[in-house]
Amino acid sequence: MDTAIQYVLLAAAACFVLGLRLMNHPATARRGNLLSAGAMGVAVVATGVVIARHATITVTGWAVLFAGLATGSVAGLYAARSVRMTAMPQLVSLFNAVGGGAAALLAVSDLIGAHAVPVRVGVPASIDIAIGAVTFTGSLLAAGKLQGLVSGAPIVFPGARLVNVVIAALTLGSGVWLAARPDNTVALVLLVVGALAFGVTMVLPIGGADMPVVISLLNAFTGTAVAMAGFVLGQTILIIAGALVGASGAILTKLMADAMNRSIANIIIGGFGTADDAASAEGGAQGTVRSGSADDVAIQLAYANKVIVVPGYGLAAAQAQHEMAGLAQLLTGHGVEVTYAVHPVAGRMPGHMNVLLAEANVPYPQLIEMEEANGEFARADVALVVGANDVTNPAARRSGNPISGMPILDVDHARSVVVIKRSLGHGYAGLDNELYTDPKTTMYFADAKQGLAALTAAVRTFVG
Amino acid sequence: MDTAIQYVLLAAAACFVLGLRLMNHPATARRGNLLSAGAMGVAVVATGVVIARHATITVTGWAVLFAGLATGSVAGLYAARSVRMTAMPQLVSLFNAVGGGAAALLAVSDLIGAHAVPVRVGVPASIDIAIGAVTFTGSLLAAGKLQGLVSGAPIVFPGARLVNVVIAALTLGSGVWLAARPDNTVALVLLVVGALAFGVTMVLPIGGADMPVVISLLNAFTGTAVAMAGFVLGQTILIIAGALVGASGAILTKLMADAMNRSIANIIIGGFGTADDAASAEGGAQGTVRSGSADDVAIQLAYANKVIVVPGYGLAAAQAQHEMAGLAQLLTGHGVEVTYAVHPVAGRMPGHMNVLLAEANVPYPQLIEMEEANGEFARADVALVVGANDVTNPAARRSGNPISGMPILDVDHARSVVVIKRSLGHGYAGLDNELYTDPKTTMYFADAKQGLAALTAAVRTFVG
Amino acid sequence: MSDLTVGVVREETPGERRVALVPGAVSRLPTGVVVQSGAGAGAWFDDDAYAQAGARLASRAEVLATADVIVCVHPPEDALRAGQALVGLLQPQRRPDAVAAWAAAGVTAISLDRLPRTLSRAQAMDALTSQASVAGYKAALVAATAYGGFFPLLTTAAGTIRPAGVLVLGTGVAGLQAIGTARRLGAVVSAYDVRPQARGEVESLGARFVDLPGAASGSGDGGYARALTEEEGRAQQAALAEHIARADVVITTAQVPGGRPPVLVTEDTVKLMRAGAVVVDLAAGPLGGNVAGSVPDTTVVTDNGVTVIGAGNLPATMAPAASTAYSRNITAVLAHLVRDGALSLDLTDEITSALVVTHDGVTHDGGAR
Amino acid sequence: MSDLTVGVVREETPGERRVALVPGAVSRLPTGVVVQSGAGAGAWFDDDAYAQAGARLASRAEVLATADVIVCVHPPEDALRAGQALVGLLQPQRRPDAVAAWAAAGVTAISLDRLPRTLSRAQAMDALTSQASVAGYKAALVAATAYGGFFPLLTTAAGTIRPAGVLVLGTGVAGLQAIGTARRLGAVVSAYDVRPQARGEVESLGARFVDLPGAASGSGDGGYARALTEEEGRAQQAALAEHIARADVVITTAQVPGGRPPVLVTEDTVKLMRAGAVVVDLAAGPLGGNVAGSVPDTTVVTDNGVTVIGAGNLPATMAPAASTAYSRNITAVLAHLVRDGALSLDLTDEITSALVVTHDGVTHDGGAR
Amino acid sequence: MSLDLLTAVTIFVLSLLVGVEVISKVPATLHTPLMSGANSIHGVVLVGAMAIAATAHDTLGYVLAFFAVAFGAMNVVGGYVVTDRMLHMFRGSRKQG
Amino acid sequence: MSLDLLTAVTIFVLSLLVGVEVISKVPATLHTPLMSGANSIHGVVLVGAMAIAATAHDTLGYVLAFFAVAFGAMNVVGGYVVTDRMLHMFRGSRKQG
Ligand SMILES: NC(=O)c1ccc[n+]([C@@H]2O[C@H](COP(=O)([O-])OP(=O)(O)OC[C@H]3O[C@@H](n4cnc5c(N)ncnc54)[C@H](OP(=O)(O)O)[C@@H]3O)[C@@H](O)[C@H]2O)c1
Ligand SMILES: NC(=O)c1ccc[n+]([C@@H]2O[C@H](COP(=O)([O-])OP(=O)(O)OC[C@H]3O[C@@H](n4cnc5c(N)ncnc54)[C@H](OP(=O)(O)O)[C@@H]3O)[C@@H](O)[C@H]2O)c1
Ligand SMILES: NC(=O)c1ccc[n+]([C@@H]2O[C@H](COP(=O)([O-])OP(=O)(O)OC[C@H]3O[C@@H](n4cnc5c(N)ncnc54)[C@H](O)[C@@H]3O)[C@@H](O)[C@H]2O)c1
Ligand SMILES: NC(=O)c1ccc[n+]([C@@H]2O[C@H](COP(=O)([O-])OP(=O)(O)OC[C@H]3O[C@@H](n4cnc5c(N)ncnc54)[C@H](O)[C@@H]3O)[C@@H](O)[C@H]2O)c1
Repeated sequence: MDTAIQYVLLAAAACFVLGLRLMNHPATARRGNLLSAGAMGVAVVATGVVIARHATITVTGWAVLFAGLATGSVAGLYAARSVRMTAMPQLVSLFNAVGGGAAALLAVSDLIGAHAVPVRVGVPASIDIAIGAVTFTGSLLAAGKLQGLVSGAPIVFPGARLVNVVIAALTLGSGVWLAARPDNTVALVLLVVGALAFGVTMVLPIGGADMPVVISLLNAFTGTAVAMAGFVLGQTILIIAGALVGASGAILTKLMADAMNRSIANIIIGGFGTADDAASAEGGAQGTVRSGSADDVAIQLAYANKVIVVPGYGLAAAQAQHEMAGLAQLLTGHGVEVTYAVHPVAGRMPGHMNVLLAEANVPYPQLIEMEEANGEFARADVALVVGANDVTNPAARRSGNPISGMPILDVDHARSVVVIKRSLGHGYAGLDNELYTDPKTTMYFADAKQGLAALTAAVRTFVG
Repeated sequence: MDTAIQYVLLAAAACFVLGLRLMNHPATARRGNLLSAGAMGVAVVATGVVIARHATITVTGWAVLFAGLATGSVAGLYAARSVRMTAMPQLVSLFNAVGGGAAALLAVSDLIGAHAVPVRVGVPASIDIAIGAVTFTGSLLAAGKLQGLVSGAPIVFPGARLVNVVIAALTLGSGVWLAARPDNTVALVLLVVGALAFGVTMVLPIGGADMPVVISLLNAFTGTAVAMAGFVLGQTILIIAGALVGASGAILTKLMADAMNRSIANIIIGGFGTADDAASAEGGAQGTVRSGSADDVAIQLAYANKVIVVPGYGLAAAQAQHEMAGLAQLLTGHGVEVTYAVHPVAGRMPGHMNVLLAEANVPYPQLIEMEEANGEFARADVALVVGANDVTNPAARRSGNPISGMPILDVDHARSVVVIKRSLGHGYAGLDNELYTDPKTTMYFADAKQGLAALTAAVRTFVG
Repeated sequence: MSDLTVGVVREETPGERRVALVPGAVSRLPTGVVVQSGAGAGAWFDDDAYAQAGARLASRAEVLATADVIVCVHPPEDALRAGQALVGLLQPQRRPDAVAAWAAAGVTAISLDRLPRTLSRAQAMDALTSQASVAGYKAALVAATAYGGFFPLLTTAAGTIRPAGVLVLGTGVAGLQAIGTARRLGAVVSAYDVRPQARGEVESLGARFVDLPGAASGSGDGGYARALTEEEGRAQQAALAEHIARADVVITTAQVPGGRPPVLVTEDTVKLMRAGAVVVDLAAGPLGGNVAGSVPDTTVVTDNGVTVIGAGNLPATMAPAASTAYSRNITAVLAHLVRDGALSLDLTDEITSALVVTHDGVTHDGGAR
Repeated sequence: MSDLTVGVVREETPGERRVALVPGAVSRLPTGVVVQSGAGAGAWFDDDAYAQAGARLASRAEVLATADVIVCVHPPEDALRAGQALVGLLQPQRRPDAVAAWAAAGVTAISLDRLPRTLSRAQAMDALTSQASVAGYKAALVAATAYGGFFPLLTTAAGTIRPAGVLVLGTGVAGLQAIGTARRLGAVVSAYDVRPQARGEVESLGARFVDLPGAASGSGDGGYARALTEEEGRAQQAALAEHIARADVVITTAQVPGGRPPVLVTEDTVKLMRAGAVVVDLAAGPLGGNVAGSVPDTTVVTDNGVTVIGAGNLPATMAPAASTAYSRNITAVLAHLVRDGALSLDLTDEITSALVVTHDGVTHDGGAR
Repeated sequence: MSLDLLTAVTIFVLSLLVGVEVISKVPATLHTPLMSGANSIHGVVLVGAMAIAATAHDTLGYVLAFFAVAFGAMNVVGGYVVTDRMLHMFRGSRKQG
Repeated sequence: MSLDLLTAVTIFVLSLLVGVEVISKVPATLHTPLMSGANSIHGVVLVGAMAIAATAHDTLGYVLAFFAVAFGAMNVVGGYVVTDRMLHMFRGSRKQG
């Protein structure tokens, strides 16, 4: 029976892998998560059965167990359901914190309760406690930063670097000590305190923009801690699942950092000193600009039903008409309805966009005029603005500027707006464009030719 | 020390995984193979050390060991080095056969030498012997078919199906028997004989065109057998490496079958009865035609230095000019030199190809005339013929046919030729084209528009 | 609401086939429309079409008598009465006498060529742009038709035909349109303009911008070029010569506001050109053109076999398209000026103040240009 | 090896500006070349150019006297001497008298229009194709220039301009070239031909093929169409009418070998067309054309405002390009016929036997056509 | 539940390899959900926490066990639910490819 | 080398998972080399064969051991060498991407 349950646990572990695998693709991600959750449920029940069968558990033990389960579940459920979409990352960080905390507690409890702990358990226990505790405070702090409870700016105080080194050394030292002498309570306490402090000092100097990467890294940490807990408790499923998360989390962290053009080392080490400048690409005084990667835009396009392209002078300047037509063709081939909304004065000569799109052999029926387009934006999932600026500038609806009164393309009526241009630079009329700070808008900063090529490649990975 | 060696073996196993991973990409494949080979060397030496340390081995044992090592190595090395490129698949099959044989021998030898074998080893031993033996004869036969020693055509004799069922039942029965009674020599002999026979009857009815898939499948079989041998001998590295090959081999087999538009079940089950028709797409009387997939062609293009495109009427008929230009641009962007050789009478009106390529905005300098092109083909890695036929037909060099004396594009002077068209159908002049049976030529059967799009996507995965 | 009557007269200028208002635009006007019989004939719009669109047909005299607003391309010579308005491409700086007469007569003269063109909301009224657009397209066609070779590259059994080299000088609206059209036909196009921002616009059409190392660059007000000094002009001519000599086809469109068009192609330069080459001078007019020796509305073949086409009024040769676009501009102007069924000129408005040439006896200089 | 002398005379046919041999082709000939002074002037090739290329310049009489082979576009009226050869587009079936005269005089007459055109190796000699190619390209330009609207779609501040609808009837070499050129300019092109294989060719240029449900289909020999019966012809005309009526521009190129061109656009059909529409009839010639009422080399405007352009000899209007291609064809023919410095006519050769009209006093009918 | 170190390390290494391989080229939009999904998986620490609770026998043990179990449960339940919510937005994925 | 069944199965399953994940979208041209490479890896059976040789003590044992070792060695040596030869043709891979 026990062996059977071990096989069940093994199967659950295999399902975790499968679940993660499915989560790599948008179309199967949800199924993957459900599979993983189901496997977790099975694992918990199976463990319950084992506990019940062995019957070494006290009544208080049962009470504690169920109280803990109930408390944790309710808290988790409530938090997960009530959180706003935008606050999810910090919640994940919070869950990660408690996971790391739990992993540390396991080792602590094992060491405390142990009588003659074999030395070789000391090493994983020590690692478990160190990593778990660092993760606990680090993740809490990261969540706090994202939530705005702690300032999102990198917090650096004089001598911070020294304090950091000292705490790190302390943690390391007590960790080695504990590994050697797993029954030494002083070492244990020192390690716990040191690691908790290090979690704080590690995350404190890192800026808010880098938090997602940090959270992902801490997530990989927790995985490792859990695997170590598995060593301590001799539980295979903890080792498998922990190592799985440790490794996949590390890879994921790398991917995330790459996507943000950051290196992990830069983020962590850079944290100790320089302020971070990731946010400097963001808008000036008037509001925040959300910029996205080719992948982000590609997924929006690939899963849209209707896309309206708004070409402008930038498309011509980049001579990107063929890339544009190629992307549109790719999307059309996968059932996305793509049309081009041509503004009467887009470009620099009458009919500029027509000449351009004709060169790329865009069929005439795909071109729609301004009036018609303005009726259709409301039904569009994405308005894809490529190198256009003035012709989409809502400032035209106000008086007192060079484009006042000019009819514009109402791209802001679309469900979402993607703008491809190289910068927040001005168009012909020399005006700021408040479209770029619209919360619906994603800026994709790129030369139109290169950007569209990258986008096409990215879309292909989704629809391919 | 022994434990240390176990860790070394674990590291070797991890290197196998890494090696396979590297082998997924053309650029790193060779490194992957070397890593894997290195790990294998380490594993063998480590095992040698263990044997020497335990010192239970007899002198004869040593002699046998070294004799075996020498014989096998020399044979393997000689065969691998002397084989012609085209005969490599059958050699792989041969190596697979001996691998499967060795796995079966392990279990046999263990069972024979064993005194009180615990029953639970019986199951893996039985599986090991069954699979190993099937693989042994099956792979040998597959190699023989490919080499032409045995007819490549599906061999079916009256009552074949019945014989097969009987042998399968016999093998299965004796397998179960042996699993239950691992010390029963009769069961052992029956199983060995049955499985060897089944290997033959399984592969015999399968046609030569499907052999690569069958070999890959048998490869996965051997992996599984080796893993089972690991169970029997309690050797972790055998379990890991065997399971690794078993699973990756199965996936690979699926990929291969997909690439050939076949299903594995079809191949194996279809083998028992229907003749296979994969070869019917091949040329008529005059010679054999080699056809390739988008991936095959893409890799040639992606790793070429110089590609000359030969457009013809088919490109116009498919209106594939934009796809063509897109592919060329992609290649150019990755350092491949791409030019278009325009034959004076390609298409159906003077300047047809010019009109077409201008529409796709191919810059004039990329177009070269026939005379110039004919001087350049010798330096081209790939001549990519898209929907052209007559203008490349070497029949023009002979007299007595409608195109005799017409100057043609000497695509056959290029290092390799890829022809994209829908079939072996004729062009305007209604002639067979012997270019298609040239050993240098790969036919990529597709509508030009769809084919070029698929090719572009495929190239992108290589040059990414 | 149609207290106001808009009158359309037949254009009298020789060779002019356009009409200021096409039948399709009649219903877009919130006013009554009276059209001189036969006014649209040159552009293939017959009287029936006007009648069907809701216009009243009348004799010229009647139109001039009844209309409150006369719309035209070129201003009619006829005397107008006080309070009447005249809307068209009046070219006031070239007609000081007419302007004086309108002022004296109390006519409100509104000239579309005074529009502040860089103002985005004024673009629908921009007749200079719409007509230049037609001219540029047609210039490329005229050049291709006059040229004895192919524009595109063609590889044929009878040899490979090299593509034509087309050089466009002056890349305003007309120049850009000529570039686009010549490129469509497959020519290898290069272009030059004196305004620095022209480079990007030329390249955005896939053409090559010609660098003239020695030559001055000059932007003026309102997106226009400034007139070059004589010395600058000569340097430019010299620098252009070699490029022109290499070209198979040259299309010139350079203008400076108010002044005479700059001479870009001198007689000597024409002599350097190949026999069979074609030059189309869109600037050719009474004040001269960009090409020395070009004669308006005339094709001249030089001794060395160069065909020089003076094409100052190409929009007239595409009367239907040009008139349709022009009507749109006219209706946009009227929509801007007409409030509650009457002409109301708000002279504090940027656009209105620029457009009005004479009003209530006063002559306005319209600020710029 | 140049025992042979090739002579080039000036074309006398009115309006013909082509020349049978351009200076660039002189050096490609392995023979001596003697050129009538001024022969190339119409195509902008001056005597100097010929002289530089190695040709001898002479008077017409001298050329006719000294040359062993006379190359021409249209056959000269001059009397030729026995043993002399004449190579050109002789159109023997339209000139029975001339053929008889050549035969009587012992002249070797070689006509390029008798070439077996589906033979791939003959393509370099195919003057009909090279000249039709020029004509088709030019036809699209002529139509675009005559048409009062834009060919392409343009979205501008002064309204959106719809693209022109161009219908091409007869999609041989000229028709296909016209389709390609009109498409380049941005028109929406549809086309029709009586040969069923034309559909694929039309579609391969991105144009729409017009289906005529009622009409007969007819391929003849040698890739040509057959002449339709009178009844079939009428059915075709009727079926085409609605498509023609909808078109802004119609370009017709239909020919049947030897016969008079089929009438595709009847007078009634022209009446259905819009004012401002343009019809270009490439088949217009002495035997009539594809359009009822088209006059060769003349532009007629019908009462309902349709411009009908009879354009039977467009290659002459692109003399430089047409002559260059034609020279290539001529040199290919001579390369085929000249062996070791002498004309050697191997009448068993498929091409030679087809080309020869008269030789040694015998008249050949050339098999097909 | 005996587990010698070699075996434990073997399993650990193999699981690491699986973890490395299982993440392919993921679209950036899936980064956060995927991280969240992985986060839920290490909630398996709950299983260990339950084992601790089963062997606890003094107050300190109970307290530690309580927190460990509560933390673990929160990680598991909250993690899966929040991941599911994030993935809700991909519901629109009705494409064939 | 004691190995209880559960552990063996655990390792087996994990290795299977690794095997499944390690093959990504491979170009068809690499199918054969990859198969050949995998084929070499199961040549690790040689390690088992060596162990058999080490415990053999009678003629039958020696014969079996000899064949097992020879087969295994052939699989390993031949496999890696032939794979390397196949991959030789990708030497031209000088692209950056
Ligand atoms: N159509 C006409 O006849 C005509 C004639 C003259 C003037 N205009 C005026 O021109 C304007 C046309 O509006 P529009 O929206 O088409 O253009 P726009 O307002 O001038 O904006 C063009 C935008 O394209 C971006 N861009 C430039 N090069 C690029 C490249 N290589 N890749 C990607 N983006 C690039 C620029 O932003 P970044 O620098 O950030 O990339 C710029 O903001 C109107 O104001 C109109 O009044 C029109
Ligand atoms: N240029 C001229 O002026 C002119 C005029 C008339 C005739 N010709 C003659 O036409 C011929 C031209 O030679 P060519 O090599 O260009 O063409 P071709 O010899 O006619 O061959 C075209 C090939 O394209 C393939 N094809 C057709 N549709 C396709 C599609 N959708 N996708 C992919 N392939 C497609 C066909 O093979 P599948 O059916 O197998 O796909 C066919 O074999 C010469 O014989 C020439 O003499 C030329
Ligand atoms: N909405 C708008 O903002 C809008 C609309 C239309 C035009 N415009 C702008 O108005 C300006 C004028 O356009 P236009 O077509 O009426 O110009 P134009 O007719 O006055 O002149 C034609 C071109 O000739 C050029 N030129 C003058 N002198 C030259 C010289 N010596 N050498 C070479 N080139 C010379 C000018 O720079 C101009 O580009 C342009 O900048 C155009 O972009 C703006
Ligand atoms: N190398 C070669 O094989 C080669 C080279 C050039 C041309 N060709 C072929 O030669 C043929 C003749 O070409 P051409 O341009 O000299 O033809 P053509 O000048 O004789 O006739 C022009 C076109 O008119 C069409 N036509 C005739 N009667 C018609 C009717 N009643 N209605 C509609 N259309 C009608 C014909 O089908 C033809 O396509 C074509 O098939 C062409 O493809 C072959």
